[in-house]
Amino acid sequence: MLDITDPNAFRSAIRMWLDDNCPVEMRDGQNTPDHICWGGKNWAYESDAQQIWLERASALGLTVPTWPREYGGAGLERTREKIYREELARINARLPLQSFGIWMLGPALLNFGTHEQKETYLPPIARGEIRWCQGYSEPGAGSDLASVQTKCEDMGDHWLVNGQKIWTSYADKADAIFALVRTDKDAPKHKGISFLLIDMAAKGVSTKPIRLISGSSPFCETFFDDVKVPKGHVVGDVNRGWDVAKYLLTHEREMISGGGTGVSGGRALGAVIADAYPDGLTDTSLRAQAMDAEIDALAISLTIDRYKDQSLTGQGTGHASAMLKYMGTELNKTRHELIMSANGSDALDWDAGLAAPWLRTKANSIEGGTSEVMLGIIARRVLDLK
Amino acid sequence: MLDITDPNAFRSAIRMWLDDNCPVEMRDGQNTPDHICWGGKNWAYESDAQQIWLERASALGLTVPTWPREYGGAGLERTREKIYREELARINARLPLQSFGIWMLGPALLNFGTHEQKETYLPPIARGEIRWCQGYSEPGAGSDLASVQTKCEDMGDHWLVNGQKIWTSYADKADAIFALVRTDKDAPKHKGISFLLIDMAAKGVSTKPIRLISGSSPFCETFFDDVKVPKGHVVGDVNRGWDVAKYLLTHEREMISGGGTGVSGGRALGAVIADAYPDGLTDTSLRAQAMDAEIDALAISLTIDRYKDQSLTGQGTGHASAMLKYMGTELNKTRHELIMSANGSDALDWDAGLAAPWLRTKANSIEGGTSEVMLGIIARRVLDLK
Amino acid sequence: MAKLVRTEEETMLAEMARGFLDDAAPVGHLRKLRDAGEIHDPVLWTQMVAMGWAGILIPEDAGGSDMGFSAACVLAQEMGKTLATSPFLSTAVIAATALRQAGATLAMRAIASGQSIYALAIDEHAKFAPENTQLMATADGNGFQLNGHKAFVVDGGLADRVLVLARTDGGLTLFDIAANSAGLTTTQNNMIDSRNAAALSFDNVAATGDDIVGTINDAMSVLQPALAAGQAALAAETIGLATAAMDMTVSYLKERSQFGVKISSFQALQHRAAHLWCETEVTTSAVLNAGRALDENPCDATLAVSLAKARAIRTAKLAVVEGVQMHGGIGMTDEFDMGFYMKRARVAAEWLGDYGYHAEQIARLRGF
Amino acid sequence: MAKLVRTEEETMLAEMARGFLDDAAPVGHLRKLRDAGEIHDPVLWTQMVAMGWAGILIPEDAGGSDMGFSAACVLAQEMGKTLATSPFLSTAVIAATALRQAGATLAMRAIASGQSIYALAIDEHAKFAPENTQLMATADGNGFQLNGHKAFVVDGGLADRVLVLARTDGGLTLFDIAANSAGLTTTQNNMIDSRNAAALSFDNVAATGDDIVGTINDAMSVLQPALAAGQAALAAETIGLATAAMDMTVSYLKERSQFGVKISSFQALQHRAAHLWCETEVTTSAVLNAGRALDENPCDATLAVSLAKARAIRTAKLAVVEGVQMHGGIGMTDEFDMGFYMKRARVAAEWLGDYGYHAEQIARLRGF
Repeated sequence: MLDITDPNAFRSAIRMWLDDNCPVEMRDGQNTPDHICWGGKNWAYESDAQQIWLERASALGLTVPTWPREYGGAGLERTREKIYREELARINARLPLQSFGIWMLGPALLNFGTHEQKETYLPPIARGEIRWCQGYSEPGAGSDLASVQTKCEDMGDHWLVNGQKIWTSYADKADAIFALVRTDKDAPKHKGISFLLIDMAAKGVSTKPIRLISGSSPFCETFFDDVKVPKGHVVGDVNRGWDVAKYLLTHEREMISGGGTGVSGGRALGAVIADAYPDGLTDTSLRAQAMDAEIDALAISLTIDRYKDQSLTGQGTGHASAMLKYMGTELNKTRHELIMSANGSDALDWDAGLAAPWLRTKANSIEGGTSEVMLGIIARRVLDLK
Repeated sequence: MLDITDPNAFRSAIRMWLDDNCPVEMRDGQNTPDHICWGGKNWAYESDAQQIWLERASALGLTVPTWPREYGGAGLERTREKIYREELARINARLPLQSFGIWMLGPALLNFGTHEQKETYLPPIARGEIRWCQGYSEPGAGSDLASVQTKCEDMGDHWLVNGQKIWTSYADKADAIFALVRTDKDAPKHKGISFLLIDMAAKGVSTKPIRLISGSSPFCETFFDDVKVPKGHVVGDVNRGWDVAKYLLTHEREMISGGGTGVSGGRALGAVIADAYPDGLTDTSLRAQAMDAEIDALAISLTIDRYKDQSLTGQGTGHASAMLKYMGTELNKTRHELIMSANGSDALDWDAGLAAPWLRTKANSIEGGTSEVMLGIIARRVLDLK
Repeated sequence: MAKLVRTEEETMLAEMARGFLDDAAPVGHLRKLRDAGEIHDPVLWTQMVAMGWAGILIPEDAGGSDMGFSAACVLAQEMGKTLATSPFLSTAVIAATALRQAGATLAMRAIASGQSIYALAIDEHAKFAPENTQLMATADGNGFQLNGHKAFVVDGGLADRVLVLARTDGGLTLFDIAANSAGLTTTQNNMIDSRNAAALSFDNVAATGDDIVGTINDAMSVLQPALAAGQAALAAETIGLATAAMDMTVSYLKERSQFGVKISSFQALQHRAAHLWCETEVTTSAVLNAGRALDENPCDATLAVSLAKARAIRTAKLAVVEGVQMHGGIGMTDEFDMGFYMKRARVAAEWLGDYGYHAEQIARLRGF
Repeated sequence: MAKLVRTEEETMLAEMARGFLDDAAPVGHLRKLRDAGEIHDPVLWTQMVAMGWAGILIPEDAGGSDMGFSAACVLAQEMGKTLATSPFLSTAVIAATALRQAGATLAMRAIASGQSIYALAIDEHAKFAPENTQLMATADGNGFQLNGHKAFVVDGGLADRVLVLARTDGGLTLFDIAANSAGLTTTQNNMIDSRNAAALSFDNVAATGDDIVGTINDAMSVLQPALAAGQAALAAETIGLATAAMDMTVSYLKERSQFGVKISSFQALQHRAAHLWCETEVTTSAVLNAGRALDENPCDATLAVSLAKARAIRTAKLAVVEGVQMHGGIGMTDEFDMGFYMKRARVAAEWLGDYGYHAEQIARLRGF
């Protein structure tokens, strides 16, 4: 099936394959964090169907459709990947696997890894056998990701890591972490950083969950206390880890920005309002704000489509990811403010389930590069203001 | 009457005096630029009543109620001044005289002038005999008022002035100008400026009106070409003119900021909307924006009152003028946008008289210190952010 | 009207309150209550009563200090700064004003002495809309039977007595009933701001004519000023919390370095902080004015009160949103106090009428 | 749906148009017309006709090039950038679409050949509200008598023919009448954007059944797609002017020094400029999408078209307000072009439905 190049024929083949292979229970469109299949050594499948779906998809490389087949992918170029995703959406299928390995480490390895690293790390990611987490931020660094303090000393036959990371999502559940560490403390800030792979089970690694204003969170603090790491675990050149990190930040931004449109993830604001006010929303102020937000949501969603279409036609999209990250996350905050308002005092009870997502959106414009950082990037790189 | 210190007795006396002395034609509340009595050598009175009103008020010093009596004022302290203004407002009286001399040069002279300068210049201002204009800005300087290039050379027995000013309101109608000039080109920017009084009839002074996007304007460019000025015409110390200028900027801001509240000057937005939509404004978006703006207008108006009350009780108001300038002018822009919207296509005709004021408001947040400058002042001086 | 500057008496009251609250009820106090699963600190309230706060709107002959609405707003504003949690608004402001309008001396005395804690049961749905009250008080012999439900009854879980707005034959009537009346079921809500609110269910709850506050079918003449007082005090609390959140943020900007410089040097942040300060200044005037207008005539202060409430909601929202954003990641952690401010601001935005409600009042009074 | 990227053909069309307009109709051209008291440049329009722009939405067998709505929006967007003034929207977009829906080949041929300039007479009051049309077309023998007035008829002062929306016995009917018909009085307005609009007064203006566009009492089936096309093209023109105003502003920030440094180094201005750029990017998508939706089905593109129009109004307003403010004093002078952009943006914001109108359409279609 993966060898079919004609788009229409490929679509038919995928459709048939999905018919046969995607379990009915996995066709409920549930791609929220609670229902994601993250994989990993200690993964507890939600259901047999979840396990079967992962096995069948990964057997064909369809957990990572664009990765080369030799590394566990399906080797699809963008046109056929899009068809595959459209067919998944058509039957409302869950994604068979999602992970930081797929979103971030994989792309980093594909671009910067050695052949051996790719062979070692990519297939287990594709099969959902190893769950990775990301270790960039450090306490007190904030937007200044390059201010890495975690010390990584060259001990001849191994690296010795000491330091602390913060905002490592699911560090307490991950099997391994890809982290930025400082391998040269005398070099200029951006020049002494390396991109290191560390086993979370290694001696000296510990984690502590972070409670957010929205309640418990997947975030952790992660501590490295004299952790030994094999020499070969650096991705890219030693002291050039910032290049890898920069490349990945773009990916992260694209992930976060989709939230506000009501297309990827949340429901459209219009629908939420219509539910809360079956006879029509008459409050002038709230209705006007909801209109504005709905207009923005629709237009931002079209912009995501436009950029995708531009990529497909080979046109660059400039610093589109910074723009979408900024506009998408700001909209998402507005949208949840309005959902809270629309539900009035009903929403003020934690048990109504609206407050935690509302509070959580406040982090959207901070994580993965703050709105201020995004505006700075656009000002400098798009508008050449400096 | 001016010797009565008891507030209630003073109020009765003023009320009686106004009854007897303020001509009925001057009780129409028309304090718009078209109806202001500016005074000056070439002043053409709108009516006999305008002239009589000026003469009667200035005879008692009531054109400049707080100035000392020896300089043509009425010597009222704030409490009685407020009573006088309240009584003027009660009968809807026009102000007998308004001018840059009253608003700006007078306060500057009172603070920085010599006794001789005060005696020479203040009484003619109070009587409306000399009309002054202000020469601060220069082409290309923008918010950086201290970047004064107009050259003022010490020629022993006189100053020699060469250079150009811009945004000099009514320069073509004024008898004299108070201007910032550079008397020391080698000193640091703020240290080589002097505050100079120049006769507009002097040889070498010329003006050219500026057309704005809102139409013809009172603004001019003013040119100085080898203009000779007597040595005694510097206010304050030579090279310390920036102190005078800074002091006056505060006054200017207070003048401009009142515009948006619908209290001083324009009509309240609510009244404008009610006129345009006698059956109620149902457009959700416009109505919501009008509500927001009306709320802001009322609250800013109360803030002006609060600061006045604070001054009366001797409490400082910090950098209140920067705040009111910023909030007032931004609101005024919003207010006129809404007036344009409320009147739809009717407002798009110049002859409807709405477009020129709308466009003119766009300058409010530029003149007298831009909104950005105001925010910078507040950040530094109030919040100590640097 | 009185001057829009705090009197010396008010300034002293504010300083006293600040001293007490910083010590007895800082944000950490609310955090401790929350972590302990508590919604109320009776000791704190007893201290407030002892200082005369419970009786601030009650005549001296009923045991109060009768200091007026502006003074009550001064206290509320200080309480907002530290997010002090107490039944002050429900009891000392709203209930006391309603009972005073009705001349209910005994009930007022119970408030002033700390004997009674009151809650106001008015909302029935997600939005404030007293005129849509459906809870029925059906005449039954010499008394009434109350049936229906109430939502978002602030302090409903700790009150001894409840003021209930009910529909009677010829209009709306306000009843003053015991919280433990037979047939009255109270369900605690799990509120985001860690304070107390409850849902109340009325199943044939008995009331007598003596339980009516004011006159039958004319609830609004006692309730309207009480609501106005509550709204003004809540606006004061809200501007208090907004300025405190702003102060925390401005301090943080001065402490924090990034990219090798203090983030207070970033112009974009400076301008946003300055804008926020301007907004708080303007709202402060509106709040002060609401107190003054109520002191002048509590039955004719709607414009002033709605203006204060609307501005306070908007300003506090800006303050907490900018607060979290400018703090960055740590602003999002529960360990940091900003989240408490954000949650309280959200609750205050809904209680006693949201922004849209008050904006409508203003538009109506301004003729459009 | 077709891709949200310009096709090669569209890109070429845009480049061609840009080359032509930069040369033949830069902002200075509008300024010259204004200073000369002119509202129209017949030579410019003749050139546009010669390039096939008048017939861009007209079938080939009626002399047009039939390039579709997206292509028309491409042209409008370029015209917006230089504020080119021509009857393109009224004639080549709105009238051509209405006449095409009605199969009026002769009339379309007259447009494509440049023989006819059309204006649409639809508004009667300050706001766009076709359904409230009061102008009466009373049956009179075999024909009709038109009585009433129309306001804000864009290009009404230079049009040969006018499409008039009138109320007939059973609904609304669209008439195509000569601008010089007896009883039709045209009053030029003194428009702020220096383009042409007029008030029309109808005093027993005669029309026949042949003058009806489409079917009697069913104006909307021909007019609705024509309005949608006009709204989309106007949105395109508006985003064109917004991006041009932004580009001027960004260039100015890089040129201008103050306090000894380039003002482009001020972070607060950088962030505002970046925000503006983001807004233009998002609106550009909505405009592109409106053209695509019209090409797919001009009778079912309301959501896409209103979205484009609403976003374009908001974005252009931001662009010109920020443009004047960031230019400082010189932005306020007539000598500088920014004022022309601000004025055009204001007119575009009102024509064919303002922000509130289109926002309502969207809310309705989104179910709230």
